[in-house]
Amino acid sequence: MTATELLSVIEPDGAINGYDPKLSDAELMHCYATMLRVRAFDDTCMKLQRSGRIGFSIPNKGVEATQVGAASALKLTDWIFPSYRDFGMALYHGVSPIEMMHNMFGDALDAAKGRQMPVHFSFVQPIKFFSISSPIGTHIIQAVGTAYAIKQKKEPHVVLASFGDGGTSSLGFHSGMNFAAVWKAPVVFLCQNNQWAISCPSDKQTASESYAIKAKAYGMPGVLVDGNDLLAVRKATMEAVERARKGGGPTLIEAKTFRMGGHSTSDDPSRYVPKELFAEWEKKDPILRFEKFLKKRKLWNDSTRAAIYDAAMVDVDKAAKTAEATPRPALETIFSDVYADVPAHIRKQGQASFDLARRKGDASAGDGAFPL
Amino acid sequence: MTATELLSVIEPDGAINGYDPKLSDAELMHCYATMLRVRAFDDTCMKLQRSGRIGFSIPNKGVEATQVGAASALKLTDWIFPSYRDFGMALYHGVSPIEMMHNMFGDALDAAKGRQMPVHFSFVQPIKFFSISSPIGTHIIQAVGTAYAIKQKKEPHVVLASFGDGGTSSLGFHSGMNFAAVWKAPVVFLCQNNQWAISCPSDKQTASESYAIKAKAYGMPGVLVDGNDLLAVRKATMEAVERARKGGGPTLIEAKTFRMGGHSTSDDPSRYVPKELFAEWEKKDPILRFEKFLKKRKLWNDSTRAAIYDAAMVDVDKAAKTAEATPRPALETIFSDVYADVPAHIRKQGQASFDLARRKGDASAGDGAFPL
Amino acid sequence: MANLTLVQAVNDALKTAMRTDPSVLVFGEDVGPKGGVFLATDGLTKEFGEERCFDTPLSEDGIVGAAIGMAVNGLKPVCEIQFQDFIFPAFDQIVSEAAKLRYRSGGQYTAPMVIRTPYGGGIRGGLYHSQSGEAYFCHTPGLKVVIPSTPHDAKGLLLASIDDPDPVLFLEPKALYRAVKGEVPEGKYKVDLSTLRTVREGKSVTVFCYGAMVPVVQKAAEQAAEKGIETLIIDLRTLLPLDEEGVLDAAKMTGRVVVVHEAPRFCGFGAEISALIAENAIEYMEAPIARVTGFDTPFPNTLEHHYMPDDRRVLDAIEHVYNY
Amino acid sequence: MANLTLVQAVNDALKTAMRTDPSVLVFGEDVGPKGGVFLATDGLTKEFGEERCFDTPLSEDGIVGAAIGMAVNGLKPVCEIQFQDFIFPAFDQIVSEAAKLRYRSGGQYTAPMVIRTPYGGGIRGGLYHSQSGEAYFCHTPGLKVVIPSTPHDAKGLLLASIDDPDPVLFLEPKALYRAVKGEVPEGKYKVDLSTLRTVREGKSVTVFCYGAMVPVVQKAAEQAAEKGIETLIIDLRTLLPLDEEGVLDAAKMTGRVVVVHEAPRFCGFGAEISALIAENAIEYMEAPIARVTGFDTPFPNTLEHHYMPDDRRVLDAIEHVYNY
Ligand SMILES: Cc1ncc(C[n+]2csc(CCOP(=O)(O)OP(=O)(O)O)c2C)c(N)n1
Ligand SMILES: Cc1ncc(C[n+]2csc(CCOP(=O)(O)OP(=O)(O)O)c2C)c(N)n1
Ligand SMILES: [Mg+2]
Ligand SMILES: [Mg+2]
Repeated sequence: MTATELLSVIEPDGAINGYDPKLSDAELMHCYATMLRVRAFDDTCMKLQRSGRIGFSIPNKGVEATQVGAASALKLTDWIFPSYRDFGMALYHGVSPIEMMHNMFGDALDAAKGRQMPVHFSFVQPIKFFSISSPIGTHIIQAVGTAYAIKQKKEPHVVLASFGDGGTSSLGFHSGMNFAAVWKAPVVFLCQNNQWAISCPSDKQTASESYAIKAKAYGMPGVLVDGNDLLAVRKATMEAVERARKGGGPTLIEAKTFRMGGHSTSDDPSRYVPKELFAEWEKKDPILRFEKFLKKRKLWNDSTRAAIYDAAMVDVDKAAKTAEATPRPALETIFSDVYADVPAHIRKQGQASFDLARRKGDASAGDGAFPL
Repeated sequence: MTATELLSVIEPDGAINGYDPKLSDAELMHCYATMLRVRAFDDTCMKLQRSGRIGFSIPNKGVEATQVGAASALKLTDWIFPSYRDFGMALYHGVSPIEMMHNMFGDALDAAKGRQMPVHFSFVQPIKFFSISSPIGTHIIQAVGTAYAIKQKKEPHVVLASFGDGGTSSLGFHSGMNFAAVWKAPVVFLCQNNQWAISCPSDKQTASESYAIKAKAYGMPGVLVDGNDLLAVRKATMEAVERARKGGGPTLIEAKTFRMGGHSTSDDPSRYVPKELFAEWEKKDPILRFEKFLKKRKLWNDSTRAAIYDAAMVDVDKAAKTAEATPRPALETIFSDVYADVPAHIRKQGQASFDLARRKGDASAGDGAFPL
Repeated sequence: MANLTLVQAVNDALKTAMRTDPSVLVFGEDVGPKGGVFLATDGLTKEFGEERCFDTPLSEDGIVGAAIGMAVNGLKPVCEIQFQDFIFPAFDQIVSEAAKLRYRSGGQYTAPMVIRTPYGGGIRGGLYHSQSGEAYFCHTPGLKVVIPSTPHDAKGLLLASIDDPDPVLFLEPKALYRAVKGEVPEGKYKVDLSTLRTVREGKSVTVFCYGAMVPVVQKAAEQAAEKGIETLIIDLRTLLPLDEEGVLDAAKMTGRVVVVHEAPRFCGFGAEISALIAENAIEYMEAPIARVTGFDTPFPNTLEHHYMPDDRRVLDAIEHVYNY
Repeated sequence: MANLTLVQAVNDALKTAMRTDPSVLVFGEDVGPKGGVFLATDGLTKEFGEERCFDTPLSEDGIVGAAIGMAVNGLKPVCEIQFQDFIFPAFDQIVSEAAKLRYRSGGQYTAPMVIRTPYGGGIRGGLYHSQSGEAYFCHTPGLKVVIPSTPHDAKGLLLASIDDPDPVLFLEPKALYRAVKGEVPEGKYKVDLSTLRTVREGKSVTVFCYGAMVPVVQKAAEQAAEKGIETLIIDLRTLLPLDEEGVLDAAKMTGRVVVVHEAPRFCGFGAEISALIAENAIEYMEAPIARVTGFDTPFPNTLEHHYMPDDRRVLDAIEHVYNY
């Protein structure tokens, strides 16, 4: 594994040439099913957004293998510091579509109480899936702090910090990579290079040979893997995770993949992505790739995909309906959780606001269209 | 030249094995004299600080060759974005000790009108020596912006951005290196690795193999040179400058040297620097090193150093006396230069202040001891 | 004259500046081929080429830091921060560097530049796509802070900012980008910085506001008028340096003052307006100086319409100070 | 009881906390073997080992960002920013992250941590070793902002901050580090956050101040007393969340108010105090609410003694509101 040569595992014909993923058939199928569930969730959110029922979503088409392959290398006692595009990792570890849908609708049952935009998830179980922030890169150095605490407490856990190609230009990447290496913190950095930061292509993001090679600047191993190859991502992540667990310090993994659509529901990629690229990468679809491997293992036939996807759609659909029928968060949620206790001045503002709502009725909600 | 093997030019016996510095004897002697003038300036400031006549200084002992070697590769039409330890570069290009002393005393004739701490110089001629800022690293990305403008205006100039080992951890380093490489901007990054960031040693600053290797993360050449070898620094800088001038983009140079004293007049290095290190590096003194070379060239004999140093001391001493006798900046200087024009609210505050001084006399000045 | 939305007026200003001054250039995240996430820079790369309008790596520190260096060397950078919420990585470059360069160098080096960025709520952007951070910047001597509320002012103030010898933070009310339309003169014209705009004349109560709050206050003023309360509405436009005399005059005119902004109340810009009046015109005041602001909490998502000041709240405050 | 300087009291607080709670750790630039540039962390590495008190790379973003992650995972980081002037690279981590984490995660994740940093002028530090940035942070819901002015409070407030469930910015008046000395109890005790301290009783004029301005105001009050003006001095101590009722009570007590701080006036913390009073107690005011502050310029070096409020300026303001 190197920082500039792409590691692949699954061959075009589905063979994996002696690599042992150390996953049972059921586990392999869970990986596969998770990718399809990501796609089902995506497709549903897209429709919900187009019909104005939710304000915004971030599609994952094309990058599912990276998320699931990486997540598969973690235990439930590990930590994930995700980016907004990483809910496949949550799904893999057992977060349910309904929990996610409450966030997409920002309703009263959303774990974050409807305070964040859609796709800004936060879960504490079954795995620690750290509260997603919009500012790019801030979580990378935070993940390192959490990893330092793990080391200090002599726990056997690791932290996965995931971010995009654009994220490598952020401040949190620079301080995070540097601190992690100096501290030999048990953290794995996963750069999901989907080749775009909204509309900015990689050659405008950096002049380096690869993203993985940036590891050199910090004195840690850097590995470039085929992000559309679930097992390649798993292999690299597993090695990095094991090294971290043993006290060997951090690793930077670049998973090279391609964003098969817009940055978000508000983005029109035809303004900047050459059409041919979509056609080229369509052929490299990570789900197709994994199916070839499963087929070779005799775990897959022509009806497998539809069966799983359709079941997932039923689940997600039900979740969407439930969430849509859930009321908005109470007015009180504006004023709580700013501090552990509500200070007097915030309490007063809340009371004035409840009073006004009582006297003058609800404020008007607007259409909530999100432009990005 | 590589990012991990130390480039040296001057051999222990003073030989330079075929390297042609392309400097006349007079120019070589100017390099030498500048190093001695830096030392004279340093020694004087040290004394002025100890006797309470100035508040603060930043010594350069041990790092003179890096500054002068790098400066020697620039033309007067180029730009320097210096750190606070770089006044050797200004001296090399003809800034006079008296101009510098006005800054050390923060008096009425200081170019910066006594607003900044000592050693925070700013000159626009004979060379553009950009206004030094205290926050570490902010000037690195600014230098890149200036270089972009050079490119845009199709000027034949280059920018030298100089910073310390500690500076590589800053935000401005990360964004500066990245933007410069993407933009192929005509800028040379000089990391003066004097092995300490105040009390933080290099192994707590980064885990990378060298500082020069950080260039890999940005896709630019990185070069490690012996910072106590003026000609090695010159060689590397010259090559980088020539590449930049030709449109070849940026270079990162690490000059490895050693800070032969405290971080500043407020610092006590005995709390954290092992004594042996001083002894070890004393032997590698950059001035001694260059003298061997000069001697081999028959430009130097046993009385050369004293003659030049003593003359420099006379100059610097005179400068100090002149500056000390110069009055403080006028009260008006507090209120001007915030904007191009003084806005009404600042004018009002100024008038109230003049009025108070008239009614109640001068404010009391305190002892001005600086603790860092 | 053309009838433009506010974001079109911004676009028009950029084109006008770039056409008349070859040293003006525009950069930031996604401002190139995509034309910016709000299309404020639409068509610039096409008309002026990649060297004058281009995308940068994802680093606000880099964008502003590079802009400073360009300005120092004679270009006129007009950079964009995609959302004001993402300006904080550049806070050091703005507050420590751009704002202080002229002062610390005794005027030897200066950084005339513009940082444009959309601010404010109303698009269901939650915590990080809705903030109004003007107060963070207004506490920074050396900086100018400008916020337009109409297409006409957006163009005229932006052109004035680009010509200004000092660094200007130009905050654009994203809620108004497409919500307001108005006549905008062709070609170059400037609206002077540090001048107030009287939005509505009135003798009963003075309301100070800016940006996206201006139409909200107008709506409340109409309702107040029905009750016989005549509201003098002042659009501050340039928050720093502020036309303090103008503010005091307008406050004295009615003796009853309400200040409105979206940002949290505590240490918000409204506090400065109140303090200014309490320091220089308190004897004219016939009622408490009221503030209608965002709450002292982060910006919520689903309930943003309760968080942001609306006509209900503004009217309530107008009535309160009127009836005091 | 020991007679300690303010910086010794800080050191004592850190040692006390680290002795009683193994999850407390201290890090930052030069806080290890060197003991901090002001010696606030002197002896900590020696007593508690490198794992609990250590130097970091030169990145404030890294220091604060890592502290957040540590706090999220159960440690109690007390990190140091060498000078408040250098906190701005961490502004994003403080304002966007530490302050908003509890809110945005619905209380699932929190970041109880302390950021200590020396602030203020008086050491001939010029633009970048002298600033008072409290107002930048006080506009940030989710953060607490604390400033002690005596050794007793320094220890008690710092221990309270370390135990606090929310992120606290602890600003230490460096001008007082060695200039004040006082009795400090041994072992652990806490001074509650959000409580004011009455420094001096008086019925003529109320002066609000904090940090290094407290002794300056005391000096002016003594001179005022000679002229028969009795000054009520309030040390705010916790700026956010502020004891607003306490402020209003103290203001009403005299009806004449002066607010004093070192930071620039425009949008400074003093504006909030004035605005609070103008909004809730204006009918008690018998004079303008005066502010004595640093000027609206960067912080100069040679002339810093003219820039910083001194007893001359404070007395002038006291007399002004008294004689109004
Ligand atoms: C600090 C900051 N600047 C700008 C943005 C706006 N923004 C949101 S996503 C994005 C691109 C991120 O690209 P990348 O890191 O490659 O992740 P991807 O979306 O491709 O997964 C930008 C610029 C932001 N969220 N934060
Ligand atoms: C952003 C910032 N943080 C902290 C400081 C305080 N400080 C001044 S110099 C210094 C060390 C710099 O080390 P290095 O970059 O190696 O330069 P050197 O002094 O060794 O030349 C520090 C931490 C600062 N000036 N700016
Ligand atoms: Mg990407
Ligand atoms: Mg150094």
